[in-house]
Amino acid sequence: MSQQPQSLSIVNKVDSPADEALIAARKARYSPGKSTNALGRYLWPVSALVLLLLVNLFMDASFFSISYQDGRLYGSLIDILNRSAPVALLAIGMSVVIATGGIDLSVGAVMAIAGAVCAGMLVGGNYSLFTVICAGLTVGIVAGLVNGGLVSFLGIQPIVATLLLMVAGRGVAQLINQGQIVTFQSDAFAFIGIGAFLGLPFPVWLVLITLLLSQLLLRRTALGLFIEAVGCNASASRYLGINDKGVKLFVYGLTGFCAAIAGMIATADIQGADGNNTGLWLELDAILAVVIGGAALSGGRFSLVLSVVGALIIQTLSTTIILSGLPAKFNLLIKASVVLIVLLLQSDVFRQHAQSVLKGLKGGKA
Amino acid sequence: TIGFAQVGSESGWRTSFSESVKAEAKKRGIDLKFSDAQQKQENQIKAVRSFIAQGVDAIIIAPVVETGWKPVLREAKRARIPVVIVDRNIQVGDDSLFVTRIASDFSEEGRKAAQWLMDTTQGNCKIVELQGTVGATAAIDRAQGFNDVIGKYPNANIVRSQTGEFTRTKGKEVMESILKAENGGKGVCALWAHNDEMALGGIQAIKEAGLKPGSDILVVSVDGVPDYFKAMADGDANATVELSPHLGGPAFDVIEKYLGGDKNIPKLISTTGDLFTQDTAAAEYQKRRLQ
Amino acid sequence: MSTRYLPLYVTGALLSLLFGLGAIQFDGFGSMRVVLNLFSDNAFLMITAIGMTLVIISGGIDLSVGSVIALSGVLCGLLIGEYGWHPLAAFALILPLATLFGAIMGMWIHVYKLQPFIVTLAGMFFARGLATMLSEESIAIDHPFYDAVADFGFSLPGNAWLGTSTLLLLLVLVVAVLVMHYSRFGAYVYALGGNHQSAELMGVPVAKATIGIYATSSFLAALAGIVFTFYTFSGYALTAVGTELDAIAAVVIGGTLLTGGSGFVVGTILGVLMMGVIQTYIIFDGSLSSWWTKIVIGLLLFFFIVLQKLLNRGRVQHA
Amino acid sequence: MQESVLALENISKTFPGVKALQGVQLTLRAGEVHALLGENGAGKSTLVKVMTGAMRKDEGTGRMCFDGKDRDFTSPSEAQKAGISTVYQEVNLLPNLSVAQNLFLGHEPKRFALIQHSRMQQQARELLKQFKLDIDVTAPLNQFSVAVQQLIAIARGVAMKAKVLVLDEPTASLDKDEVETLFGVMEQLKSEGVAIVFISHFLDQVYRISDRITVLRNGQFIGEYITAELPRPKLIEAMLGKELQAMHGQHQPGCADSVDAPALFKMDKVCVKNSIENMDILVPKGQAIGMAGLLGSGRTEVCRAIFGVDSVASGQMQLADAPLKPQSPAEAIKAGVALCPEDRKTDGIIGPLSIRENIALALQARLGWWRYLSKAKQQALADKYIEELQIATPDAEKPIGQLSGGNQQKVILARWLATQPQLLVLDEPTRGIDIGAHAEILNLIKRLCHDGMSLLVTSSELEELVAFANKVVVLRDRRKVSELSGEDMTPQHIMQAIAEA
Ligand SMILES: Nc1ncnc2c1ncn2[C@@H]1O[C@H](COP(=O)(O)OP(=O)(O)OP(=O)(O)O)[C@@H](O)[C@H]1O
Ligand SMILES: Nc1ncnc2c1ncn2[C@@H]1O[C@H](COP(=O)(O)OP(=O)(O)OP(=O)(O)O)[C@@H](O)[C@H]1O
Ligand SMILES: [Mg+2]
Ligand SMILES: [Mg+2]
Repeated sequence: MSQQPQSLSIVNKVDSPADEALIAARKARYSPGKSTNALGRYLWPVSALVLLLLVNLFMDASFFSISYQDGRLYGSLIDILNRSAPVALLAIGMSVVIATGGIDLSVGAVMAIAGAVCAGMLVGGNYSLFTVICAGLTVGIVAGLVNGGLVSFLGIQPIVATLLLMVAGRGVAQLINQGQIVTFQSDAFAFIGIGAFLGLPFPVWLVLITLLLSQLLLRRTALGLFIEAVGCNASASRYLGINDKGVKLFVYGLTGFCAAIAGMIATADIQGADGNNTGLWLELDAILAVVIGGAALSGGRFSLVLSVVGALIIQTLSTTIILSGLPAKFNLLIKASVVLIVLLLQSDVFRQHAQSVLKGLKGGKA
Repeated sequence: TIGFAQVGSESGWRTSFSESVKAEAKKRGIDLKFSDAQQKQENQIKAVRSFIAQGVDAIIIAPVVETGWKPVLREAKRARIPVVIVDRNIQVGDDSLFVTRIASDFSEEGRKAAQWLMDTTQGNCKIVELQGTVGATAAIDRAQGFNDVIGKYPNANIVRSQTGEFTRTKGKEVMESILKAENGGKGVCALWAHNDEMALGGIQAIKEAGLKPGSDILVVSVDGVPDYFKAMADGDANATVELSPHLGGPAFDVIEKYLGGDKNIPKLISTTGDLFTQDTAAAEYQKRRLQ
Repeated sequence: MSTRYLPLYVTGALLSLLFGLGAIQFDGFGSMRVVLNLFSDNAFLMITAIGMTLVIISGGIDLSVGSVIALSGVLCGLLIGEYGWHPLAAFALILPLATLFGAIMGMWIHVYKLQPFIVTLAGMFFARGLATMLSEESIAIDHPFYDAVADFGFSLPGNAWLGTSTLLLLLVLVVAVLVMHYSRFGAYVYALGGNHQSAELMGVPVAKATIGIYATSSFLAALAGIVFTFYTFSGYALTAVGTELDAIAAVVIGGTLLTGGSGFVVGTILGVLMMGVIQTYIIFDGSLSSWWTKIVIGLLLFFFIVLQKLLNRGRVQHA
Repeated sequence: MQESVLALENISKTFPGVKALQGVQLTLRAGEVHALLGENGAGKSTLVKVMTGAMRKDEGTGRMCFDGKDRDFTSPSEAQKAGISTVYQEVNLLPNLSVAQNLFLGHEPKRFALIQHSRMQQQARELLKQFKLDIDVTAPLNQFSVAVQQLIAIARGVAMKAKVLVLDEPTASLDKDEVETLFGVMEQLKSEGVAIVFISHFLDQVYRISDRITVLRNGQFIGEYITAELPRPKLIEAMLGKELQAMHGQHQPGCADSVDAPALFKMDKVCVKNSIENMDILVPKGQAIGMAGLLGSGRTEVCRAIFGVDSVASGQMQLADAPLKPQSPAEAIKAGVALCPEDRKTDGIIGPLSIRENIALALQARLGWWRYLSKAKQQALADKYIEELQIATPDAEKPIGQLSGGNQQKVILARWLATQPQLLVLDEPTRGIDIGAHAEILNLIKRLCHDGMSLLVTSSELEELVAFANKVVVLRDRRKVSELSGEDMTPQHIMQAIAEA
């Protein structure tokens, strides 16, 4: 451990040589920088993703090949990016909600509502694309704020508050189009789901833009810090003067917004709004993505990027299962195993166990 | 008063079915108690038991699954309430538990679809299959019927099969991956989907992969929803086995007859629909859109 | 002291209110039969939810219960329906297996410090996956024992029937109340939910307790699966999809805090009844379309949860 | 020499970035009170946790011998079963359970395998009588103040009838009377042959009760001494590694004691529902006012009312000539009030966040979410206070939850200093702070006064209050009973005012 003279000189109470020795002894006990492990947080989720991709490469040699056709990139990797877009968007919103110690089960239903509203407007009348998109986003934000209001002002537990909208929301989505799957013809709107820009599918751009903007909004202002503070200790945050209710309202609003974008992608993708099935069970995938990204459901630290990595892992897994050609009835078993492996990789205790077992094996051989 | 225990509203077809039953009841002046089970059998059984407690005159069940009806049907019988099963089949040892079944035969649908495909391709076909929800009777039996037929043609086989969960979104997503895995779809001769919704999703995926659905890859499925007729009219799809959602009329007929004292009713009224192809699609689409 | 039970009284009162409303509005609603139907129709859910209450009070969650119900049903179907085992022999195999399954989840949660939500989510995928792998099709169970069980029970006035599942449920309930309030294990469950770290420092055997809690939950879920086979005489891999959410909702409506540490098993029963009455109410009405059904369920739940909140405001609050 | 019940040898414990313990030893003999002393962060609590199985020592180091056998506990429950009962630093009880349940968790009285609640409550009442606590044992624990909880935790430790009782800073939030009661109980146990480990930063208490002292410094064993043979300056030198400039006795108020200093804050007949009544308090600009009183006398509640945590039912408050009616802490902070709360664990630290963030947060909350303090600014702020308050940590990025108790307290203090409030309310600011830092904080309070800040400070240590306060307000039963200043302001007088019926 090297001692920097500057760090000693700022200790103004140093006056005798004995004191200097004392401070040196005290410093020797600490090794700065070791206590934080930012890299470690990224290491395991990312390696899990890489591992999964390699498995695919093993199964199909052309897996990584990307070609350029009719103005867009084409290949399995691009597909994974494209297909993971809705879950990634949901995961972005979900990670902030989870950071406050909450959870949002209604995102799938909000997707359906936003999709139904957009589709209904596209079929029903002459609205400009801009109006349609704004309406979709507004509906999502309003739904999110309703959740947020129930959680922060009425003090209803998040899982129940959002469960209400999860149940009722699908009803609303179906009500909008009287239970029918409405199909619309609008190339402009369809572009959201199937268009391409600079070679990449448009949904991928939407994820990137949302990620970038939320990252700016949360990390270039104090919002991110406030969210983490509220999630770690709501009572202490109140004593700090943080408006915890406002923070909660905001995170649910943001989640609603993200869910609305995801809903529009899903709707544009099939050029139809299916109130019952759009985003069905995606809330679980989104939560899974956030947790695979290493976040604690009890609230606290969050990382949007890691949540998106989590979404990519989930999608890669689905693609892998399809590519593997195994019968569909094995899907869930494979999913369960992979989730467990990813989780174990993240557990310090497990890694220690594994290490000592490995050591034992080596020792045994030697 | 008649109680109607419906499965849910998971697809456009199901919604048309519910609406048609309601419309029919209104026309006949029947007081219909409608219950939506949200795809859960336990909810459906609860609904039936509530109908019994309420003392309705008859009960119509569109079962979620084939098994599991014995106890509740016995309860209905004890309460002397006639039960008519519609849409799907049920398995109970004792025929006397219900008045009749007005059911379509899923494996027959699969057979019809397969037969059409084999006739069209002279039995030379690499097929990809979009299955329904894993474990659903419709999925299992349609696959069964289909496979029975193509088993007779040595040059026809299913090269990939994955579940699209009966939805358009999943259908599209899965089809995309399948096309990738099958060398961009070259060499695939047909797509066989367990329902129209998945087929419609699959059609979009085929288009986006730069192929022409309906000619590069044939598309055949089951249900006959308006959107699919449109796709057939546009040449994007080839064939579908219709599954009529208008089951309300026959069911009410039977009940009226039974309550009128006529107990001589066949135990099975089969309703398996016809196979439609592109030839009549445009006309059929017009007809259905107006309904 | 009495304020502790206020949430229970409030939920009970709201329940009676809704029931009264239904009884006034519909013929046959206010009958013993409907009341007992509520119990027998929801027996499997109540048994599951009792296990879930334990888990939630301990500060955890168990998402695997729905799948375990299905798995236990499919195993029943296979063993009894296909291989011709005697039902009791099948149960004697299934229940310990399920307990082991829960114990393993508990062990993972404790030893590897993984989050319950995610471990049990994996458990949910696993159990459902196993069930579909064993049999995609639903298997009918036809056995004299089942007929005997179905016929066993007591007839009550008003065309009501007190059957095996309700009796079993009541037994589970009594045992659960005793365990939660009069046993050391119960005290540990509350302790873990209050503050995990403190509990550990106070000498609660955390490993044993955690494993025990999840094992119990899985055991009860498997028991619920068996009760469900009595209900349908069949085993099917797709039964009870989403039941974990129903169970969680019931637990929370019954006044248990999802953050753990407080709640009552009896409250959970009231929670299930509340949801059951809402459902029955909608069925008796019978005029709602599919989508309005969902919306009205949501609205009614919302209405009662908010009322519950407001009525519970009277409790002394301490920061 | 007496037989040793518990002997620890060469114990080491390393956390990422910190060598918390390096080859420490400790020998406990039956029937003695053994004080474990050292600065904040010296490693006392860590040693206790390693000893009782709450943490594992570094692999391959040291050994522990208990009751004549080599033992290595893997969990607190194991240690408890073996006969070591521990009251950890920070109250570690269960807020959701009743007092009685907390006291007897894990060894409830049973009959026919069922817990007997009534007997348990009866026993709980008797047990608490020893500690002169007469409370409703069926009420949930979170209804009681930190001090009461602390007593309950101790009572629980005592009730286990163990061979070794470990008390980690049990007196940090207790008043003189409770401390005396506790000591009475400890003497009793001692005579029964129980070995007691006692950790405290109050040297008076150490000299009053302990037989032997083990001193740790920087995670290292410095020495074991017989209390009676170790003069106080020597002890301090052993703890700090240097002599402590005598600072007691030099009573120098931070600023002019002048009567005509303008009032900055005024509380006028303030009542809060279920709590304080008709409270009048006046804090002049640039002065420090102390608040004294017994447990539950309402000191914390006064602080909470000022800070907008509890809403004022009647009466007025004024800050700098403007009415102060905060509905939430946020509003109070905007008006220029800061409160360093009593319950550090639940209302103070944000455990998983870093020291840097914990320090910056209050200022950031005051600035609003939009005006973000850049990381560099936060860093500078944190570094400044880490150095000024001598917070023992490898760097500012360490999560505050991993600091030693005293260092956490310093961080919380730093957080509020950073907001530069007009009125700084400190509720037990020196709880768990070592003597070196204690002196620093008292000096700091004086300096803040001198710089024109006004302070309202609660403390259970009367010597400390008179050392810096311009005036001491005495509370009893949630009312103000007396105000002392100048010559009258001595610990004796304050005690009198508190006790007078
Ligand atoms: N869980 C932990 N992770 C990392 N470092 C820790 C952890 N617990 C304690 N430390 C570090 O170990 C050192 C010793 O801490 P400890 O709590 O034992 O001090 P202490 O002597 O009890 O101080 P105090 O008088 O303030 O309570 C401190 O530097 C602290 O930051
Ligand atoms: N000895 C006691 N007996 C019963 N209740 C008590 C006792 N001490 C405190 N309480 C409860 O704790 C609550 C908090 O008291 P509060 O913290 O305001 O007191 P305080 O004067 O700040 O004392 P301290 O800070 O020393 O605990 C009070 O409302 C009271 O109900
Ligand atoms: Mg300590
Ligand atoms: Mg206080």
